[in-house]
Amino acid sequence: MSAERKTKTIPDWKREEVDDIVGMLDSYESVGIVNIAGIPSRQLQDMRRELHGSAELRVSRNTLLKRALAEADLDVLSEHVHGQVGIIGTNDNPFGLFKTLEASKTPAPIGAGEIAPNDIVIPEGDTGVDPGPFVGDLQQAGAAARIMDGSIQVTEDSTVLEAGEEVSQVLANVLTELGIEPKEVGLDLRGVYSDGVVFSPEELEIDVDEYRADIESAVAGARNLSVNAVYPTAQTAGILLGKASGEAKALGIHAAIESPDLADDLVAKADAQLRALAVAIDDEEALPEELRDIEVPE
Amino acid sequence: MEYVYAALILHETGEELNEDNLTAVLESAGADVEESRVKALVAALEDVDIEEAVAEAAAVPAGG
Amino acid sequence: MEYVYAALILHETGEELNEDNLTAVLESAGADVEESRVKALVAALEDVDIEEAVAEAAAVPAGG
Amino acid sequence: MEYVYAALILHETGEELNEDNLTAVLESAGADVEESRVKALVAALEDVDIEEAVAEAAAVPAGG
Amino acid sequence: MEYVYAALILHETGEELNEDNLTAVLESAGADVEESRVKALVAALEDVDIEEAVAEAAAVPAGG
Amino acid sequence: MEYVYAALILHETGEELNEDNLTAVLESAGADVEESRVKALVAALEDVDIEEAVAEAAAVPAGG
Amino acid sequence: MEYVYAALILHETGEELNEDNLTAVLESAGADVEESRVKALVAALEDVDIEEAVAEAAAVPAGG
Repeated sequence: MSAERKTKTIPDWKREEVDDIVGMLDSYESVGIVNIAGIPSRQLQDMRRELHGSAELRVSRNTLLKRALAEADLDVLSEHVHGQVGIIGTNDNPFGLFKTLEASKTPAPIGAGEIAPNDIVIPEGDTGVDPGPFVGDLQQAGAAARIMDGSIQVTEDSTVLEAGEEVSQVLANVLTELGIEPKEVGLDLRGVYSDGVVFSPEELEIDVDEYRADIESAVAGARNLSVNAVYPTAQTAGILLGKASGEAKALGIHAAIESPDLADDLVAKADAQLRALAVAIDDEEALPEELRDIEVPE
Repeated sequence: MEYVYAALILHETGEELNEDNLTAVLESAGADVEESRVKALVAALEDVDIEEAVAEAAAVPAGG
Repeated sequence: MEYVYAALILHETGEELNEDNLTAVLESAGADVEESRVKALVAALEDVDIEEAVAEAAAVPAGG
Repeated sequence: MEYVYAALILHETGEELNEDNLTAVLESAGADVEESRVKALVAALEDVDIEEAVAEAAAVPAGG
Repeated sequence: MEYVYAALILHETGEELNEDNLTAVLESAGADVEESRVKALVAALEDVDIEEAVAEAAAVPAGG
Repeated sequence: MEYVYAALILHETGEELNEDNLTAVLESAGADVEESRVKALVAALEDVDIEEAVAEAAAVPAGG
Repeated sequence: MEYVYAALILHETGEELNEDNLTAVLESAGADVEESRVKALVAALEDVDIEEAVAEAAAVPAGG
């Protein structure tokens, strides 16, 4: 079924809508499909406003989205169009888009019967709730709780539900009472197309700490190479000088070279040897007063 | 690590750390550049203070 | 340090560590390449096992 | 390391740390002097306070 | 320390560690060479494995 | 302390560590030698591996 | 180290630290005394406050 024929069979408003979406798809470097299920429309408006300038969000009927994707040669994204979704476009790169969307997510309460998206933990600490039946609710929900100092306290971080499990009525009540909002609500990226490649959200999640660690180890490795290969740079010349002078000093002390620069160290070394030998001598009578009872260094 | 080294070169020369520049450095070294890795690196480095990471690396001897 | 990074990129990509390649990498990063420093680097690395030299911790002055 | 040792000798004797003096010291010791390495060393040491670098190393305990 | 540095240079270049060579290196660096110190240095280093003594410096943990 | 240093000298020169030798060294340095202390030291060192004991001190960082 | 030990013995017995005394102590211990090392040591210790050098070394925590 060619787009040509379809064009003639759909009403004008749909035609315009599709053309609009195609225009949007064409105007961005990266376009993706986001899941918007469960986001109240007011919050969706807020998010759209927040994204303004970095990304554009558009919601339409799924049939029209699919048609637009087909016309823009983006069929590869069609598989993500199901349920309540939107199209997002940006000139940022997909990793940046993912980061932006994750950052815009807000915590939300979870209700009874919902599936936990991640482990739910009730943290250790004073709940601030007066002693009463709530301590029993906490315990029933799986938290280590007791009454202490006139209030209900959670005695250790307690994982009360694991990701994928269903929230019970008791737990939902407890979480509400404690103000714990375990859900992250926001635009959930299902897939992004950019420069010929479709990225899944898993691929887009960047571990910044890992990159930081990589940089540090790259810098350290380069410095090592510079020093070990004796290729001085502005950053490593000082280290090389220090290394060379340390080597000279080690040689001088080892060989007991009579140099004014080493005299202090040689005297110190002789003294250290004297003390070391004294430590090895069991008979106190054999030692002068100052060398008795020397603590054996750890 | 060539991607990270490329980023560090650009950092030293003061050039912008963007996809085009990274790709250029890597290609000049004969690397098969994976666009997605370049993209990921650029995005990741937006959140990394390279100056600070370099200073920190300098303070600690690299593991032997 | 960009010269050292350039050497490390070439080492990673498996390209030969010679003056031309080093210069190409540095120029691609917008560096003002000094021929003598490139030459010195090639000379310094001639008999060096880069893998090993990178892994071996260099002495760091206190308070570095 | 002979290049670095040569720099330190000049520092100790109070002679200027330039290419000619470094080359002279190295040649007197029978070294095959590479001009580029001499140049690179002089350039790298330009902004380094040798006194300080040596003192810092001395603060680190020297092996016996 | 210039005497010790001079010894280390000769060790690196593989030249013999004798009075003449030490004196030549020190003079090339503009030092006022004291014959007795040169003699003493040669004597002190006679039975010393310089490689090993220097390696001891490397074995010292680098300050943080 | 001079008694113990005298023992260390004899250890270095390879002379036997006996009462006569210790006394000779101490007297050469102008010390008033106490026979009983010399005896006690010789006896005490009989069971000591001086090389080993001293080597431990070598691990002691020399003050900078 | 026998030269240094000999110097410290003289320091302990309060005798003057000169070439003759050092030589006497070393010879009494059967050492082959090298005049140049004796000279160099006396010169090197000229400006050293031995008491202080020992005290400073003691202040450094002794490594095991």
